[in-house]
Amino acid sequence: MYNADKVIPGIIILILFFTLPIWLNVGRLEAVPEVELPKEEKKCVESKEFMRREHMKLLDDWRIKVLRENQHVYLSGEGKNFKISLQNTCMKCHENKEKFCDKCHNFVVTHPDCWTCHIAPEVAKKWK
Amino acid sequence: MEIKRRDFLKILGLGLVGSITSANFLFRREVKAQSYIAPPEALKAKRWGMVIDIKKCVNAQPDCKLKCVEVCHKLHNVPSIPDKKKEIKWIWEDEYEHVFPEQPNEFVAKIYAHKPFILLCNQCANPPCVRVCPTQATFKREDGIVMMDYHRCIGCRFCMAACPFGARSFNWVDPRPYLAKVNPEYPTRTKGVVEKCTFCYERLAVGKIPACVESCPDKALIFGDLEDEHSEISKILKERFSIRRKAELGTDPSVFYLI
Amino acid sequence: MEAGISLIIVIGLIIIAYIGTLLGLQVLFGIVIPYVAFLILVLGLIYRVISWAKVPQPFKIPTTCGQQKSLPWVKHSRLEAPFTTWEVVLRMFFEIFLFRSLFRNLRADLEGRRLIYGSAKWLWLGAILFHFSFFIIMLRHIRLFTNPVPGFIVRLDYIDSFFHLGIPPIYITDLLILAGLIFLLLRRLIDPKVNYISYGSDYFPLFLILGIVISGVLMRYAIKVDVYAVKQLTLGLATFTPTIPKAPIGSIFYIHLFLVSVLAAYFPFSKLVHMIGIFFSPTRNMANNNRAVRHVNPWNYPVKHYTYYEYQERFRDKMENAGIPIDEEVEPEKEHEWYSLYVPGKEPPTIKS
Amino acid sequence: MIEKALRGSAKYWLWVCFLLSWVLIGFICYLYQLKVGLGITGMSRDVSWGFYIANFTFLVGVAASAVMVVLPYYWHNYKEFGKITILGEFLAVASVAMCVLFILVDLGQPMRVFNVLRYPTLNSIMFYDVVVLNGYLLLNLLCGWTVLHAEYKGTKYPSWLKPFIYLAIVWAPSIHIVTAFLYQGLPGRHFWLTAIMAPRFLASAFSSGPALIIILALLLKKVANFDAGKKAIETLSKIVTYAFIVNVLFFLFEVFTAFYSGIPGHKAPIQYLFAGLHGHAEWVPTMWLSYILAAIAIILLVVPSTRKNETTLAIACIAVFLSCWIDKGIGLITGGYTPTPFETITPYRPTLPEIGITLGVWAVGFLILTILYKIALGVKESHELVVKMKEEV
Amino acid sequence: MSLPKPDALLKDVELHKTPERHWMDIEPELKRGYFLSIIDPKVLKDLDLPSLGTWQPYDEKWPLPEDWKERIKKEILRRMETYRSFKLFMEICVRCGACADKCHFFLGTGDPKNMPVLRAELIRSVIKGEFSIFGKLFGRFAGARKLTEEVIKEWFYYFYQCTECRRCSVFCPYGIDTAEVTMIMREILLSLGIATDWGIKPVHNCYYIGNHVGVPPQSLKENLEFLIWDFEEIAGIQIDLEKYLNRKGAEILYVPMSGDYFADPGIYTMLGILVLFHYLDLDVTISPFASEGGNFGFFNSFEMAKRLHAKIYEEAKRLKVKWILGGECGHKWRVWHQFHNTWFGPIDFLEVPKSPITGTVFEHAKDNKIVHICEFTADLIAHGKLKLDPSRNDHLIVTFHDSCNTSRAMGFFEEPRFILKHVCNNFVEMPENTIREKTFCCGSGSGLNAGENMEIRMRGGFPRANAVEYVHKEYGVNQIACICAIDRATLSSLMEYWVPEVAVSGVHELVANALVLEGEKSRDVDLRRRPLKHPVKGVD
Repeated sequence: MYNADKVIPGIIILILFFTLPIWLNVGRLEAVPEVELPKEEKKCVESKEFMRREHMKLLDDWRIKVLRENQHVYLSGEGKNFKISLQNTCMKCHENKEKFCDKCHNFVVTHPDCWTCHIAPEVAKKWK
Repeated sequence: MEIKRRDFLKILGLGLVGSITSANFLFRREVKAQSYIAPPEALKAKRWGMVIDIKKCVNAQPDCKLKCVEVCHKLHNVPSIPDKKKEIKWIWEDEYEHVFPEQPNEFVAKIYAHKPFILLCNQCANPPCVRVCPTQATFKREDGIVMMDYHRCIGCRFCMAACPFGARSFNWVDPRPYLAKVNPEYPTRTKGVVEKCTFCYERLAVGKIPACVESCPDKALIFGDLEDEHSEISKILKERFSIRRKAELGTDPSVFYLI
Repeated sequence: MEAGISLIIVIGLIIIAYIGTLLGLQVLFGIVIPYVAFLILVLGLIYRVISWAKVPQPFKIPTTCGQQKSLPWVKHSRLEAPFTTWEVVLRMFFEIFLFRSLFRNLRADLEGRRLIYGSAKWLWLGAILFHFSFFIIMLRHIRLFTNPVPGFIVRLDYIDSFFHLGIPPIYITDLLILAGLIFLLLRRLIDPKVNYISYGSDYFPLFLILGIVISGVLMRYAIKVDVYAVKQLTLGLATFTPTIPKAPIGSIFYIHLFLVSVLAAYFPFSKLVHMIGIFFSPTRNMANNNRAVRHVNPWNYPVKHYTYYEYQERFRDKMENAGIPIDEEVEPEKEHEWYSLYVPGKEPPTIKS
Repeated sequence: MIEKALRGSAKYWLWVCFLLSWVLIGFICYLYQLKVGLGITGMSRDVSWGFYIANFTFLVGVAASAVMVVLPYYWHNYKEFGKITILGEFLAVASVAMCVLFILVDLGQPMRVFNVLRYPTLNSIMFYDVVVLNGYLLLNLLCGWTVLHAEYKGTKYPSWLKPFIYLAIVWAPSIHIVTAFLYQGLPGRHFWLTAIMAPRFLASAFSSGPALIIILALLLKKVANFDAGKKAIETLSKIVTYAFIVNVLFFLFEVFTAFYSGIPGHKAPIQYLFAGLHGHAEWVPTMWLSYILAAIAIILLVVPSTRKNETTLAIACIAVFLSCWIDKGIGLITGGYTPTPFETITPYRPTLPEIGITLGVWAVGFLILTILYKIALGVKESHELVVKMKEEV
Repeated sequence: MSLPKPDALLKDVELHKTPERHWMDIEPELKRGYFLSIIDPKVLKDLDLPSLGTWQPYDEKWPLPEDWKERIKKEILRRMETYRSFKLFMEICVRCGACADKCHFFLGTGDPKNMPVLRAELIRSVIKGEFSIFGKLFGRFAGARKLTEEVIKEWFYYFYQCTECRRCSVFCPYGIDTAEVTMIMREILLSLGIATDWGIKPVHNCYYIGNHVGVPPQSLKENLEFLIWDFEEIAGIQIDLEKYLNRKGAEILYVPMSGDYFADPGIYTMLGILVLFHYLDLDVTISPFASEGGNFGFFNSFEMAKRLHAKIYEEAKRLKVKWILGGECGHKWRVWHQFHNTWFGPIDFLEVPKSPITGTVFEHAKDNKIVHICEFTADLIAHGKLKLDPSRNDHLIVTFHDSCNTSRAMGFFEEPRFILKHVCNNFVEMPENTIREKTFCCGSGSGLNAGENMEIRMRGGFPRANAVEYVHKEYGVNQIACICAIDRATLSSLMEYWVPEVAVSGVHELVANALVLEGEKSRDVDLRRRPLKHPVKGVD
């Protein structure tokens, strides 16, 4: 092999680059977080699968309906009625944002900006 | 070359159409019977309006200590920012000459000199703020309420320039540090959006009248449907003389002052 | 034609992945194939690197695009005719990260009897858009392979989704890479010259990457998947504890992952190795200091040549008559060892590195 | 062609670095604003637009003024403007870019800026302003760049460009008329509610813009060895003269209307700006400075000998530029918001970070301008093939 | 020469249209005027090179040996194992098309196979088709094809329509250098015995006589004497030729090019250099044996290039000089600059070049000990060692042609320009996209400057001529200076065809024109007896 002085470091850099995630995990890897589900309620407004995929879309639809169309009640796929409100409906069951929302959102890195306006239950509690 | 390319485009087109249709077929989402309704207990009107009985109000003020303002701001998490320039107000008081500057009337002024008048968004029927908003973040509902969609507001403040009543406030900074107490049932606002009174649309939805009206111990605020002849508000307006702020600007305010 | 076939192949790949998930082959498409593809990618690239490194570069042949370093008062163009290693590194940096040579591009037109040269930087722009977006998107995907996600990835993700367009907010690089890819594709289709030189193997990676991007974009904005489950899978892959999460993930994810795997496996054996190859390009990675620093060719071999002695003997009379000095000291050269590529039995020793 | 901006003298790079350092300062200030909110500015509940929008309004005018060189050249085939046209077009590009940036930094929620396009609102003048401004930016970039590229190639510009050039000419006034409509259509802002706002905007634009082009042309003559032509400068200075006189006249008409009618609402802003009201006189010296500069400019411009003298012409143009900037920038915005709807006065003064961001945006604009001009002059230079002997040792 | 008129020549050139058929389906049509004839086998034999006997390219069937395929494949593989450049260039091209319209042959013919990418594809496709599994599997879809006799014809046709100018390499994002590919492909063709008459004859001459044109030592001397007599008649100054020829122990070995003592207008450059030597009284010698700096071997194979170049190395040794000075030549400088000390180094019997006049040490040439005459002269001018009167060139409006090899393989731009700026008052550059690293080849480099392929030469030279035509029309340019011997020969015919009003010269002809010599007599003509604008007042 020629130019080994440059090629071998190059190969090492190449390998390091492609295996970057492994190195970034070294010494700091944490277990996959489990979200804290409501204790009393077993069923969300829609199925678990649906909610996991589409909850943001649903919340966005809710906002439009309430704010812009004055429709304050959601009729779920199972025919149940829910008052549309993040703070007063969702968070009544999921009573801790940090243990529910943030766990997952931090895990997959999404930056929803709900909580700059909406008040998480634990934040409301701590308010002087 | 030409023919070849045309052939190719055909294939490409077919491929694209094919893949799109197949994608639709393959990934069709489970259809859900979702629907939205307005709650039956909601209050409905063709045009919501408010009357402020100035005499009652002025006379009662030494005792009521502007309960309407306190209740509204507390309920809606309106911060109290000490810097006047960055203030946020949904409902507040000011003197006659500032409330009706276009009607300088020495004599009226004498009666009401330095007496507090209640101010809030006029919920105009012809609102300039709605006209100028570039994103429909401010819009007029069917029931006449001029609504704010804080999720859509880009913070351009064109509405503030357009509003002749100074009814709109802008969140120059994050309001939360200025909130002593918080109503956990209602959100705050984020920095960089405009806000104002919305006639308690969230209370109307559950069959309640606006908080300021409800809280006034002297019933100086009357709320109702202006287009319903039998409503209390229509009757009063038919009976008594009322004025509106800067009516000459043609914005057609829905807030009336009984003199 | 080639483009059509490439498209059909990519569609075929999509169908394979889809059928695979329908048949419940999640383990195959979610774990086995990605691992194999990744292994092929890394080993393949190393193989490629070594295959190039094993071949010597016999001569120092930089292409100089600017003034050489010569007399002290002549302004030397450090980037265009690098003299030192450091200058070469700079030149390579600009070449690899900013596509400097493409930036120079021109377009020639024949107008009557006049040749005119126009500036032609669209290719540069398209290439920059595509490559940089691709790079950032790759970095962003680290969020799915690390836990906790490093701060700089979180920040990158935040900046990339700065504009709140849609739920979740659209990534700027998603738009840019689509713009870049579509430009590169259209250029291949529409520009007669580029169309003429394009093979199926030129369209295939374009369609493949386009397929990856579109499936990725769809997954984020239209056909939503359970990102939590996705990350369970991807993090499992990165930590060598692969599992298929209990919560089902939509087929679109497996299609995306399969296309990525195909790209990874295809990468080292296609023109896409230009990513590594550029580092080896002798016209760019060598210094223009030939006259100052000798370059050694490992297979340099002695050649047969005519000697002055033979020459002088041949022309001795003529030279003497013409009054050209004759060199009496010169002696006939003893038989010197020489090789030739062209004479049987005299071939130069084979090169072994 | 862009590569021409990447090669330059030490002075050129020094200037670029200077601008870049201001861009950086502005950017840091902006990050601060992004973090804290617009509260870092001097704006208030009552004066809810300030320095940013003031500069925006002024720069729309500068942008629109490109038409003053483009129109005579393309429409009337006025050959003298041949060399200066590209300066006008690129000035428009830089100005509109600054306008867009000023709007962006003025937004409370810049990340949502695309909402304007997602929810196009035909009743909002702001929507039209976004459309015309960006359209104008693209038109000028297209026309300027294509014509320059043709020059680079040594050919005539392609014929498909003609309609775009004419469109750009018609488009130019529209950007300023629409911007005037932003203001003049608002009820309850006496100072703005005037039909003469649009013409006033145009008059100030057609004086301040060409004045800047003259200044730039004279500057380029000094630093870049580029001569726009004596005739071109003369014609342009006449345009400045007439437009500026009209601009001042329009203001005087406003003064007449307000004070002869005696309507308090109409008088109040002018009183506040020029004499002070209710004990507030924050902007009185600045406004008078504007009109003193205007007077100086008019004298220098009207007298032929001073108009033709490059030094006095430059002074006059600087005076015009500054006078318009104060009058149309600060004067217009604070005048519109003062007195408030409650007939009170809330004074406005820009804060340091606000000024920092503003300077940053101006620096971006000048950087764009520098780069575009460098390219334009570079292309022109590349056709000058005679090598001049220079002592190089 | 049955060449069409200039305006008619380009009628069929379409730069933005491509043929209907796939390029692999288009068999090469060997057009007369585009290719060179095949060399006599005897000459090949003299040089120990393989031969296919007596035949010509237009013969229906080429006399390829039975095992030709195996031999070609072996030769390709051998080069894939010895040239990283070749291996890499075969593997990383993405066909982005940036090079397409950069080649002067493409611009002059519109033939897509003259796009550098397709030219390389001619071999790349065979490598894929013969050696790669992917290529064998997917065939044309992957850009692969089989090796056939037609392919060999195509190679011969198109690799002799490349002048190894490296312009494409400047624009290629990976620096793929078609010159490298062409050189290797010509080697591979040569390994079968396919070589051109015009390419090999000069090699033979150079090998056995000392220079391409086959000027024997006595004629070399006569030619130079003639030049000197002529100069004496014009300027009244006698140059002593004796001390420059084959003298041992001189400080410097000067290596000229045969073109410079063989034909107009090169001879004036040679004269210019002799005048300069005389002016400086330089301790320099010229070897008749190494009287050729240029290297036609380079156009046939690397090995042949080395075989020819060896004599310069040997002569420097024999003559016991301190360093070597090279004349104005193009590809010679490619060889000297990029290959010389790789082949023969370390060259420790010479000293680091140092100008005896100014004392300047040429640090950048410290290892291979070779200095370009323009570097040498520019240094003299910079130190004020030459008394120059640029007005003596006032009858000329000069432009400068950058030669491909000095430009793109050496980075040689400023030195000749510096000289020109000092020796003439009227210096005009050609348009920026046709000079310096973007310069266009004369169209006849790399052994193509024959008479039989005049059409392709005129087409290939068109971009260069077109730029000259532009400055001729706009600025009245009437002289094009260059620093390449092939240029001086080929640009003359190119100009004659495209822009007849423009003459060709070397830089040092202009230097000598402007040089104020001690004891010169009055004259009103320049070195080539063209009337001067301002007659020179001498000391007569």
